Amino acid sequence: MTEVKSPEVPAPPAAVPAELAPERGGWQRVRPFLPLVALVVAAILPYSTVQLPGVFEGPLNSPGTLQLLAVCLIFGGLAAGYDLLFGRTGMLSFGHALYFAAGVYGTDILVTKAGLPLWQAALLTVTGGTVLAALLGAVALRTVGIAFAMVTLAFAQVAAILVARDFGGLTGGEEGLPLDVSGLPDALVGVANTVNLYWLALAYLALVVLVVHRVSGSPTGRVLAGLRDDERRIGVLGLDPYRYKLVAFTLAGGLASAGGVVYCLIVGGASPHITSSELTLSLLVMVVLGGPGTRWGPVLGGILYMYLDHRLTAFGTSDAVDALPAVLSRPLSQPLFVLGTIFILAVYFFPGGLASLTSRLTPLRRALRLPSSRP
Amino acid sequence: MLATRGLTWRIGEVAIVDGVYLDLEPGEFLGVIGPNGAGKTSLFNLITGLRRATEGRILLDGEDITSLPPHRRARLGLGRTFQASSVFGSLSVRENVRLAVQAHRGGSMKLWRRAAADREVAAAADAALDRVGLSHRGTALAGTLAHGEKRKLEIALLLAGEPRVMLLDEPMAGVSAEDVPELVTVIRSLTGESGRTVLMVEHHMDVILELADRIAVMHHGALLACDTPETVMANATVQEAYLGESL
Amino acid sequence: MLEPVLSVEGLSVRIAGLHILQGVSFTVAPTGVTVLLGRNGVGKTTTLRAIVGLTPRGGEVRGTIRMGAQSLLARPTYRLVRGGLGYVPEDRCVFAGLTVAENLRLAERRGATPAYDKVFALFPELQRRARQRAGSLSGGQQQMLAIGRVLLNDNRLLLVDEPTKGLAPKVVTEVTEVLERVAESVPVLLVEQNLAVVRRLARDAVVLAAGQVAWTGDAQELLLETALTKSLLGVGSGDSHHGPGRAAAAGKDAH
Amino acid sequence: MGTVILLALTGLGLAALYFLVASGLSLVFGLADVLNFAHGLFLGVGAYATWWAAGNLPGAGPDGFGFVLAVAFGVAAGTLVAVLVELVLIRPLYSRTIEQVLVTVGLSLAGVALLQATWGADARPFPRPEWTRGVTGILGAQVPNGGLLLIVAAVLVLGALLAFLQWTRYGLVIRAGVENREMVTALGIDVRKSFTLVFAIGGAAAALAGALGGVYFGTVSPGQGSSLLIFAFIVVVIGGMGSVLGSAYAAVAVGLLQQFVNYYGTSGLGDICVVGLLAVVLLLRPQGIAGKVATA
Amino acid sequence: GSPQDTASGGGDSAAPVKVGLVYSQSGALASYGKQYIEGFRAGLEYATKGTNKVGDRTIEITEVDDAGDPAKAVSAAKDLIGKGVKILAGSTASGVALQVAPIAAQNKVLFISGPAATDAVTGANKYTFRSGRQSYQDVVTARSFIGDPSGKKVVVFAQDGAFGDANEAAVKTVIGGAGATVSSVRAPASATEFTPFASQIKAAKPDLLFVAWAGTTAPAMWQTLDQQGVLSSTTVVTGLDIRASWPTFGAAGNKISFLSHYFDGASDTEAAKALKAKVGTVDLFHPDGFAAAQMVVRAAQEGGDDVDKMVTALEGWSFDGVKGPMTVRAEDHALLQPMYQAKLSGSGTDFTATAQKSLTGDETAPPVVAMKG
Ligand SMILES: Nc1ncnc2c1ncn2[C@@H]1O[C@H](COP(=O)(O)OP(=O)(O)OP(=O)(O)O)[C@@H](O)[C@H]1O
Ligand SMILES: Nc1ncnc2c1ncn2[C@@H]1O[C@H](COP(=O)(O)OP(=O)(O)OP(=O)(O)O)[C@@H](O)[C@H]1O
Ligand SMILES: [Mg+2]
Ligand SMILES: [Mg+2]
Repeated sequence: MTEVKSPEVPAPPAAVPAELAPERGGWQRVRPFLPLVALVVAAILPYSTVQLPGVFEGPLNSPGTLQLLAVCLIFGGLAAGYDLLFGRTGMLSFGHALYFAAGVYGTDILVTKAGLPLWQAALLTVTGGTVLAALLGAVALRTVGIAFAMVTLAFAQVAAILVARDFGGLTGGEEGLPLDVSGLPDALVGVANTVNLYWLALAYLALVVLVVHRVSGSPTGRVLAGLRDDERRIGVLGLDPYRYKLVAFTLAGGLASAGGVVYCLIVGGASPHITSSELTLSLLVMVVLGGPGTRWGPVLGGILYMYLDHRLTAFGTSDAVDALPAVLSRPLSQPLFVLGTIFILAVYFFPGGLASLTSRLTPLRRALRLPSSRP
Repeated sequence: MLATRGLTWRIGEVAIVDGVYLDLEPGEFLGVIGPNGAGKTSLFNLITGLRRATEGRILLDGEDITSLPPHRRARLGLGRTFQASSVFGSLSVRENVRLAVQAHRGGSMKLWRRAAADREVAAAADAALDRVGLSHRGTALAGTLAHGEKRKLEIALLLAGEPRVMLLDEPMAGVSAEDVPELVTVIRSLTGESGRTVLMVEHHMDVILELADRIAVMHHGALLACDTPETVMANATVQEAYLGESL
Repeated sequence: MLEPVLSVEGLSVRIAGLHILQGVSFTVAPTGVTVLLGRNGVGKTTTLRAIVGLTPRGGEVRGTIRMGAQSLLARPTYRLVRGGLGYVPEDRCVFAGLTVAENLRLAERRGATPAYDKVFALFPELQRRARQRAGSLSGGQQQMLAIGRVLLNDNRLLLVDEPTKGLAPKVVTEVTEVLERVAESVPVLLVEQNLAVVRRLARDAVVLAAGQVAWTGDAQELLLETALTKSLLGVGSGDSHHGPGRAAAAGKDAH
Repeated sequence: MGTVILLALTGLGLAALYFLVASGLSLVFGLADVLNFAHGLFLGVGAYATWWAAGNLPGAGPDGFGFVLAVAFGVAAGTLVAVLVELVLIRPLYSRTIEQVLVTVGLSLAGVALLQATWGADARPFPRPEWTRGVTGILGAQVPNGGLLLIVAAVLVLGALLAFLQWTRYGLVIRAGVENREMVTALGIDVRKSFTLVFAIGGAAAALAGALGGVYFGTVSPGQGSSLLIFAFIVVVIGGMGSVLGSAYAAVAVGLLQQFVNYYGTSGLGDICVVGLLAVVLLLRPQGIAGKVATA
Repeated sequence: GSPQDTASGGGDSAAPVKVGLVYSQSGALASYGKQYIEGFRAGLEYATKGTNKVGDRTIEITEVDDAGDPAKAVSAAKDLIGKGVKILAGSTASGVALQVAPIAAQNKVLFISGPAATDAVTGANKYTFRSGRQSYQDVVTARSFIGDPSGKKVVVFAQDGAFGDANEAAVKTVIGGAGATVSSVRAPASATEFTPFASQIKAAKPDLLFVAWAGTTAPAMWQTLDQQGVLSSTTVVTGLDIRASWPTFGAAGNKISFLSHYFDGASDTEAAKALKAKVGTVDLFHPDGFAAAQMVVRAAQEGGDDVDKMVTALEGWSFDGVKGPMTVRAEDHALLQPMYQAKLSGSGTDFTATAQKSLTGDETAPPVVAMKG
């Protein structure tokens, strides 16, 4: 190679985007409908009273379970949106939390402090978040690689500081800002209505998956995939890399802030830790955990991550753990310890993320099919 | 068609490209030769906008493109291949070419249409692959191609863009002996068919002699000579500086 | 005939599902140049990389490769190289971020005195550009650096992958002469598609086709037999593309 | 006048702390190309090991030679952990940068949680020589000795690292290795050893920073390392990846900026300025103050 | 089953009283949480005379860890409510308390906030109570350190954010209201170097310095104030944190006048004895847990399963807690309780706090706020 690869951007283990891969085989014909099936199943889930001991506290339709699922779904969507940047385009942003936080705080402040009706607040927030992404992206994208990552981080940090500063009591500083539900439609208030929040979250996830899927399968998606490999080449082919990256960045930002709106409703308020760089980092982890550049990987990664994040606290305090000798029970009762350990193990046991599991099973499948195909 | 006016690129004190004046007629085929490090690739980088000239101007159809970014120049019909193959390693060979076609057809900023659905693009891409004889590798990941195969893909990407002016940086590099004539035909047909203007760097003398209407010789960044093959080959300095005594 | 310096037996390489080499066997004589021929994608590079133990991750290598008594397989590359196996890769792989001087310095070894004078005698350009970043060297200059780097130490066997690729005819001649001089002291296994260079250097030839050895024997013979070369390499040694004289540079160029 | 001097010197003290944290990070980040989020963990290990040694290690103690011994122990522990991490976790993942990020993130989470599980969430008083609590009068400014200690340490570390990069070939080997590991081995160099070494040094630097940080804060708590990390990252990036000297400049800039803005401006403005500085530097000079241009 | 239906609290008299405790078992505030739960258990035993029953109904406690994260706390709260829990308590962190309170109101369950000190919990809504003290009560106690505030110069040194704002505001009304001139020096909570702020404070030459600082950087802060001679130049008042933090004050410890929510030996009530008997050394947040348990038992006794009855039962209720006589103020559910002035003495790792003066609940009563929800 005559040109030095810019050493910085850790381009994700790039798979051919599923959408761009050549289609063949009967299986492929069923495939497009599977997401629909999944969606329907998820949608009617709240009507079942199945108990999954150990997996969920209560039956599937209990508010606690639905609440947990709703949060997981949101983060599934967020991860998928973030993957549009990272997995599909190879842009490593450390500031994605900003746009999510913008969504959460935007809604919260507009509803609680400005007393706007929800739909207006939501509309304003998403537009605002998207515009913000467009503006900051326009600046940050003048750099590439780690520099880009750090500039985005810088922007997010400023936001975090401002939130913590609690200017004019707008954000409630480190105590956060509970959402004033008096103005909200009743269907979204109260434990009994948790299911509606769940459906909302599901809708959000579906939306994000659809958008990401369509976009990465679109001509633009093709360009983004190209950008991930060789930006210079894209330029010489007559396309403006900057423009496409900005589109991806803005789109991802918009999706994130939309997620923020829903999250704000689900949690019923905003708290500053969602502005932290850790959140972006965990998005990154979700994507890698699931498999960058794949359709379902990031979604699964996000859901799994959040599920663990919430459930491990329960696990830590469970009797099973307490029964163990102190050497084990002490660390195990630290949720973060377990979570961290899981990441590490995941890297070695599913390189390429959850999504790669299927592909790593194919040899097996083929092996099973072979005898039948040979008369 | 394409012209450079005292094109110069300095790094510090050294002039890598040194006051180059070129004039290409439409449909002309200009071969560029010169010792390693003469500045041929650098010249290409200047013309295609990957590097900014420190002095001089570049004219395309008489209009000044010196300060345009690469993609704007490409839109004006300027296409190139790279000396170091740079293809989209994580995309299939076919996707590589489709991307190029699509870039050329314009309107790539479609977020909702299915790219795969565009039959025209697909067809054009396959045609381009056929011409360089890579159809059989269509589904392979470009990153895993052997060196020679990558060279062919490079050319396919160029074809897909249907440029009016083509800059080829050592297209024959590493292409195995038997495929050379085939590629030569491809390149010739390119120019023949629609009067495309070509600028080709090649150390592969007989290919140059076969294709070029005129030959430009670069040395230490400057234009040593620019004339018909016969005269250039006869030129003593060229003999001495470039060809050396043969094996 | 003398004990071969390198012997490859039943070498088989799979990468990403592709069965690239399917039982390749040949030997390299202890003196002179043995040339490895074949068209794009047959696996010349793959063979060399298998010998120095640089098969990409996920690739599996079978068979035996021995240098004198010791088996090379399953020994880390850096040991093989320290053991006197010099490798000049196809794409040069100079360290673009480092200066020319730094690139050379990397090749220095404890205990051995690097033969800078020799290298700079061969490639004065390198001395002149010592402080330039290798990434900004022209294609040809990089090739010189890649060869020079290996010549700093003395080796028991050199593996050279398409060294004249991308070189101006004049430089091709120079490099060829360099290799010729080197070959006087060290045996060389050379991958080369420029038949003029082959004619000038090679004593033995190994021709790969379809993942297997299609022909081995005396290189000069091979080149004389137009029919043979045509069937094996798809070109007549005498035809315009590879005829002697000015067209010497034909074909094989750069990156 | 007194104030300015005071602010300047304490600012330098802060800068020294940042540099100590950043130096190891910068080395690992710039040379081994590993975004090491576990660096905070190395810090924590160093700090806790020192704290533990001062209490329990025979011969070690809160002051005098005992303290030196304690710190030495802490540094040793940090180094050991770093080496283990590199051998066991990172080594299989070179050229898979993004998985490395995942692993180091996992490490930082798990490691900090482990510290907390072992020694509790509360800050522990850190054993340190009496004199580090005192102040020295310089031109009418009461400069805390702790800060001065940091400055001295930082200068020494800087010198040591520069010497390492200058006089040994390792810097070179690793820079080349990041570009193309295969070729380095093809030149007969065992590149893996060099990477381990870099991690060892990074870990040592981090551990030292952890110990001295403990002296500076007067306490040690599980999260301490991670909380310093973000500024360290900023410093590394402003300075230019892998350029230790650059990190030094950047640290000084950041430290002083923060200190003076915090005094003359409103609170919180200091941090914003630093972050602003980061953005500006990167936009004007993406490779950082002392970084090299990435592409030809 | 329909997605809307949630389990209903067993109406019959023998069914257990379900109580959900959502507090920090892990995370930064884990040790606060630990004290809280110990206190709660002791309190429960004390209030039920060891039977752990009200009437013939056993009190069934479910503990959930919120790791200090409001999102987790909210999930937990919803889960518990879904399972028919009518009484929630806990919330170690202010952020958590503020987000759980509305949930309680929306679903008409009783919520008794724990150590969370934010004033905003007081008067949050009809269903929300508190079992601990609030920032304002700290400040009122602080005031008692300067006899007559009028004409005095007071500086507040607080970290950015809601906690700091609350304290600054409180000082302005309490001490400023009484004629002192109050100015403030604020610093980011993340600050690691405090010299600039110390210099600013010193420049202000206050008669009283009120410091509201929480977090791991506190020791560095105190050391700097000490080194820059602030501590010796004026009366410095701050809240006394948990025992574990005492040694971190180092030399500074002896130069500071502490206002204290509670420390071992601050009071000598029956409850205190009972608590001490259970947990050995009593610490800052044991009383909060203890009081919470007392309030839970009271609510269950008087209210049965009717939350509104519980609320009326608690409003205006006075009882003898660990700290002494406490009163749940009817108007805004503030918990009026004694506060203390303390001194730290000792060195190295063993410090002891001694009470200088204790103020009654009425002396430290915060102003009544209007009930928001
Ligand atoms: N970024 C750069 N910095 C410094 N020198 C450079 C840079 N880019 C190119 N050069 C120098 O400019 C000269 C011309 O380089 P160029 O690649 O154009 O040569 P070339 O004519 O293409 O040679 P070849 O036929 O070997 O590819 C070389 O000496 C090279 O070292
Ligand atoms: N990493 C890889 N993954 C998959 N296939 C590979 C990989 N590397 C090489 N191949 C395939 O192996 C075959 C042989 O490659 P190799 O580079 O050895 O050919 P070659 O003889 O050196 O060709 P050339 O003359 O162009 O250098 C090619 O078809 C190539 O596509
Ligand atoms: Mg060139
Ligand atoms: Mg090859």
